[in-house]
Amino acid sequence: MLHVDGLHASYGPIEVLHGVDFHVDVGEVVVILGANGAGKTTTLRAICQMIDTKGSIQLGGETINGRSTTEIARRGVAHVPQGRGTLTDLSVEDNLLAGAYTRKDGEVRADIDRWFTTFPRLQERRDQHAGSLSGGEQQMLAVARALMSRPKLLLLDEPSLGLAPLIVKSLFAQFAQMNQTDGLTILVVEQNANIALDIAHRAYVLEAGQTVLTGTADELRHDDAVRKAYLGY
Amino acid sequence: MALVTLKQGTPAHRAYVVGAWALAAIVLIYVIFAYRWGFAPGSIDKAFRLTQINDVICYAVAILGLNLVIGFSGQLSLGHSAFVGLGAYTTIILVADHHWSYLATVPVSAALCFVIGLVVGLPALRIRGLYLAVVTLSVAYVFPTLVVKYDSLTGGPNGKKPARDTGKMNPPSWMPFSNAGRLASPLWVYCILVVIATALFLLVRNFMKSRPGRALLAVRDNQTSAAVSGINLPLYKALTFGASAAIGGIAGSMLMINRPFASDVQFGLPLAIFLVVGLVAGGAGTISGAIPGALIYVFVPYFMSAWTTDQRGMPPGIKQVTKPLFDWLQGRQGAGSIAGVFFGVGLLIFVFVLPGGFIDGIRRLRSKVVQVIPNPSWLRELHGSANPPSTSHSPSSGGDVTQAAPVVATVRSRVAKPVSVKKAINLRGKTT
Amino acid sequence: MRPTRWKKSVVLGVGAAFVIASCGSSTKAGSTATTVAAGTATTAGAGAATTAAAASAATTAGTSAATAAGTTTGGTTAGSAGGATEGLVNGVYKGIGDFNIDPKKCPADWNDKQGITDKEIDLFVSLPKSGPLAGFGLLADGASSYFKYINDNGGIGGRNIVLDAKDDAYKPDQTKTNVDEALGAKKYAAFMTVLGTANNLAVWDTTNDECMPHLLNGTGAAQWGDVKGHPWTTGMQLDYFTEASLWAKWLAKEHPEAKTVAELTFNNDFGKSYSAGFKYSIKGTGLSVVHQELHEGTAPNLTNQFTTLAATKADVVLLETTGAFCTQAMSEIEKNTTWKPIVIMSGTCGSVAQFFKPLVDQGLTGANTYIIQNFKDVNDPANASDPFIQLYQKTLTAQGLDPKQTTYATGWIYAWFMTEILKDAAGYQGGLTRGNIMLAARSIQETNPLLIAGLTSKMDGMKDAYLTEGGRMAKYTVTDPKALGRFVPSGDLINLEGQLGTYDTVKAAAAGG
Amino acid sequence: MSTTQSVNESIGKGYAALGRLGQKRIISIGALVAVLAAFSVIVAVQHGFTLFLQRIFDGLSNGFIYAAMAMALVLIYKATTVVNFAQGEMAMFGTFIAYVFGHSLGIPTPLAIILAMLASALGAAGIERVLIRPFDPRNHLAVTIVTLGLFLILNSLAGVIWAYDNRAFPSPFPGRNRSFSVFGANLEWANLFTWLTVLAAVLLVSLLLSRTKIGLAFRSVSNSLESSELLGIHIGRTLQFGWALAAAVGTLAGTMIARTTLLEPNFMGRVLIYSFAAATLGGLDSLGGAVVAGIVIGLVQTMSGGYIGFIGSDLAPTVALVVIVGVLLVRPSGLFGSKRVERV
Repeated sequence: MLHVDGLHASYGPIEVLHGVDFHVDVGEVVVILGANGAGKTTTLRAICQMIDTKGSIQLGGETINGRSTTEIARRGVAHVPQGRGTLTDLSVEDNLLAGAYTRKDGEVRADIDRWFTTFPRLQERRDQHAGSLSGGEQQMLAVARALMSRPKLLLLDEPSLGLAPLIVKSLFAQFAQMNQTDGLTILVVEQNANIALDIAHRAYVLEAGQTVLTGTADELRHDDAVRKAYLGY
Repeated sequence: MALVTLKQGTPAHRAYVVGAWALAAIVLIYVIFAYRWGFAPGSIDKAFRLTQINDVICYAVAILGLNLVIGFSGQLSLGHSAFVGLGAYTTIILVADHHWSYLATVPVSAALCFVIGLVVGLPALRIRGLYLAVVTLSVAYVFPTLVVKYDSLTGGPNGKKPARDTGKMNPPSWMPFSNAGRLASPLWVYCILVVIATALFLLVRNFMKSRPGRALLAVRDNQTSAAVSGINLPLYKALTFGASAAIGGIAGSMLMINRPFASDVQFGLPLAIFLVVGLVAGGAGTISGAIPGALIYVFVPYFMSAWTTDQRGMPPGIKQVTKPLFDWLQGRQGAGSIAGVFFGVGLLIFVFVLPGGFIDGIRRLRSKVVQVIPNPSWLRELHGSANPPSTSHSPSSGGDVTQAAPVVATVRSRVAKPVSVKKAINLRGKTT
Repeated sequence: MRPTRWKKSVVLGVGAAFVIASCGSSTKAGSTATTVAAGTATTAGAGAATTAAAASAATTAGTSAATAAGTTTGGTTAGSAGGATEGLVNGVYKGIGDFNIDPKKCPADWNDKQGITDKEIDLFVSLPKSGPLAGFGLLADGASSYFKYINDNGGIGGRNIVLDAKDDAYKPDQTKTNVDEALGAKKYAAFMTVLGTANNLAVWDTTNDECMPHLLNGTGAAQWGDVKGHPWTTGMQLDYFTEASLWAKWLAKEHPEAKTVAELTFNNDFGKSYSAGFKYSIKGTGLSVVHQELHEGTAPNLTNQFTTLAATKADVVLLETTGAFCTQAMSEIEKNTTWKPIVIMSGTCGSVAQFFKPLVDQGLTGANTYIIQNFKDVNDPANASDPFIQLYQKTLTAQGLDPKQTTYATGWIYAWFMTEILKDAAGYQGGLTRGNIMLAARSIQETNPLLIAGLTSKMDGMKDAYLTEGGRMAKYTVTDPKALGRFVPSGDLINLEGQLGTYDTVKAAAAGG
Repeated sequence: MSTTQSVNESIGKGYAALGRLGQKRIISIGALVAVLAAFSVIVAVQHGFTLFLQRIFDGLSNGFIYAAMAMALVLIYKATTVVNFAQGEMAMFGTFIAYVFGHSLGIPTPLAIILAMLASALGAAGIERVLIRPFDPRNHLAVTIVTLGLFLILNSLAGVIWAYDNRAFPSPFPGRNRSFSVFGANLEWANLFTWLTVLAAVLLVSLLLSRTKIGLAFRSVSNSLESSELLGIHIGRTLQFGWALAAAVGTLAGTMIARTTLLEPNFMGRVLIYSFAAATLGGLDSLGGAVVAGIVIGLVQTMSGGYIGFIGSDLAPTVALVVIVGVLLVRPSGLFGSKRVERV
């Protein structure tokens, strides 16, 4: 579904990615691990063409370099950015409606109800400004909003950041379930390797703007270097 | 690629810098002697043109002051016309009513504007962005109404000027142009203004390199991180506003030295807006940008207006192309306004062609000829040599590129493509 | 070319000796004489070779060269000017009414013939051609239109009058810039009709220091009668102070029942001059000002002001304002159902097309508004048979301009005065020089053909420094509320010609009030 | 759903809305209202009730005028997050277009106004496409300069085309120049209709923004450019919609304003500063806030100028601006603004 080959990306004159290669197949959960500043977020931003890139990014066999972020979103890539990117001035419900902006079918209401069932907290606060939600609620909202577009590929940028362990756990359980029941393809970047590898099929390690390691979740879990650096044992 | 590459700190680079300064000095001095030496491009040996050049110097200082607030601390102020006006009225009132000498009023203007600037800058501590813009816009709007309201002091809408025989600045007899007739006074004013302006430009330049100056830039680039890093944000913001207002006030005094007449409409909203235009056209955040900005402010509308009233002075070519337009304009009531249309269109073209301002354009042009490779002192200390490191990005570039300690350094150094763990283990097996 | 002329003049004029003698002299007197002599000598040289008209000028010039040199030969009536006694006599310009100009007080490089050649007389005006008051810019076009008519009919002794107009957007500092540039260009004989009180005040010190005739200012401030302090500056309009005095006189005579007066005053010199004039003139009458509302030029409308004014229930309201505010004020008064005062408005809002037309478009009329008139309305059918107005209509149409645009007519009024000044000056001792232009401007004795019958426009040197000092109250009368009305005279003509004197007397009067 | 249920729900929504307004905000508004009420009682007793009521009408009339334009400013702020210096001149141009439609082509005034609103919406959409979209919306300084350039061009062009004579803009409302008396105070029908028009416009625009898809996109973009891009919202087209809407509202405002100020190329300049102030006082991103603030400014001007001797009509506008600065010092995001930090 997504093939990234020799990806270079820069913020202005400063190059941050110096050749990132990976791919995500349909129905997979792929995790990209990496330390602070390894370029994980930049990789996701590069996929969505939010920064200048070189190298090839193919989505469903089509090169998407140089296309606008909007267009990539319209091709079924839903990106939950770091810091969640909720529309703080809009109500929870409006956030979900905005998530379904690209859809033209008549099932938007049904989907909203579905996510309200999944995240009952959101239903309780449907008329509140998204900005007044707690961090966990915002993360739920961000995910639900991303899913409102019925994406083909969900990009998650550090969904565990700043959340209580219990919430992180239930959130990742949700991801796993969506992958299993809906066949949703997910690319997640995480520092919390433990929980990410739990739900991932495959994983990549990113360092200083380059992909340096890849393997199945199990293989990486047992790699010494990965263990030391990311799993903490 | 540049024709010449200069390394910072080398004698060649030093010569280049000194040469550039010398050239600027020669141009400044040439203006004084142009009337004698016969070669006077742009009629710079005429009294009127000299007065205009003096205007440029004054407005350059005003833009420099505005730049402190907009360009360096990132707050949008639209009220600087009021400070320029306050400085101007301070000078003209002290000169006309209390018989001060012009130069003695300059520190008074600066001090007064600094205090008022602090007061106006106080809201800037709480109010940001557009809100601040509207607050300062109100200041710009209110100033002329106050001038009118207190007309016994300011002369009101009729303007204020010194008594007839005290209005002129005459050079001391030892100046080489003291007997240049009608040119003597504008040339003397020119000398005074150049000295004040140079001092202010150097002051601001050195200030920006100082610790508080860098703190200011930090405020512009990221308020939160600046605050976290222990910079006293409110103090710096208020002081910047005050200093910027003081420089604006000095610019006002300078305007009065050059043309001793102040009226309310001179220091209203249009000036506030055009100072911002001049700032952006010159290049926000650059010290030297104030000069092209002021040149644009003084000369572009002047020639636009002059050519609109009289097409004889127009450059050939443009004259033929615009003839139908001017034929159509003949006898129309608002025909003179076409100059405004031209100026607006020119501004748009400018933003599209030189979005970074004039100075940015010059720099880009210059980079095709001369390239200066930075060689800051901390790098020299780091490497113990005068040579910059060869890495493509420097460690100063911020959070996103801060390199993590290499975890799988061996692998990284050998493979370009990511390898599967299995392969990596194999590789490792071979190497170990 | 030039050196031969110089040689000739050295031979011809005794003054030339003076030239050489004074070259080394550093005294002001010497250098002034130099300029005058040199200037006239140049003309003499050129004139000798050209037309008869120029030749006669040369004779005059020769005479003045001689007088400048201090000789007694030539006599005062030797010129071809038809026995005029005014002009350059013994190095001093002597005009009527004790008005004299000593060129020694002018700058060293002052040139009496600047902007005056055998072919051309160059004049300069700075006025708004852009910005809110750009409409007034047409005044220069109107003046140029009259000059074109004069030029087509022989000009001033063969010289064409050329008026250069520059835009100042009505900003005094821009006016000053324009005037500085024009002075520096050294090509203009005189400035005329610079518009706006503040604009003229910004430059009049400079024009007077430079001995630049600065004539027929386009504003009614009383200052232009300051013949002592600013001899080189003259006005044209009925000044606002006097206009307000006429209001008071008219009210006292025609409406003795009116007691209380409320003022709407533009918060500037313009508005305050009216107010001062009115308050000065109601002393001793039964009238009293009960309230004054000021407004700024930036006010969106006058609703608040009129609520306050209406609350005074005054018998009379004075609209001491101008421009759009006149229209807005009339509209506020007309829409008020309970307050019906006598409305007197500034004469600057006398143009029916400009200020009453918008009222008609709004379904109002502006009826019963009083203003002081002193010039004829070129669009009034009652004036259709007036020969000068017929000439105006014909000439403008021929030139492709719209005669309905009253600002052109105003331009004609100014240009007519300017032309008469130039004609008079050409007849003085010394011929057409800038000094004589100034003398002529201070001693106009003709009456403008567009003045209302019975009024006069006269100046008398040091005694009378105001050109127009009278007017007649007129009432805006509407017959069809959907169409424009016209001003109908109401009450007697009031002519204060010669009574006002100079700015000194006005100042004393205002201070006394 | 039964009626009681729906009533209960809307009451609940009302409470929720109050809750969103925040306690502090309620207190500050309450304090403001209390001060104004005290002032009103004193002056009404001192100078008579009729005059007081008349001043209320005057203040409202000016206030609604400021509010009308403030609405357009709020819209353009939401769309661009810059000071659009050209906003007033766009409204002026639109008003002239309405004038030409009505006066030269003989189209009835209300229809002429609607046509002009459409025309200016189209024009603004074109301006957005050609002059604004090439710039990154985050490059505020460049966009600001473009709007300055537009300001100069539109203002001068109108001067060249239509000259500077004052023209009367006909009232689009029935019963022109007629008024009715309320306890002795005059209220012009046209003013009453203007208030209603402005209120209707606020309602319509609010509905457009809250109930339509493009409205949702607009709110989303004005909240966060980046998130909106990620949601597949066309930023350019949405901003274009914002420009068009702001221009249409501006033209409507212009036609309401021109009725009282007369029409000439600079007429918006006499109102714009107060509209700016109203928009800021209201919080820059709140339509309702802009209207309330506009009315507050109108009333402050009328009351301070009319009743406080040393201020007088000439200094009243200035007082209004001083009040705004004061309010901003206490509440840096205005009365109804969301506390969003933005940079210019």
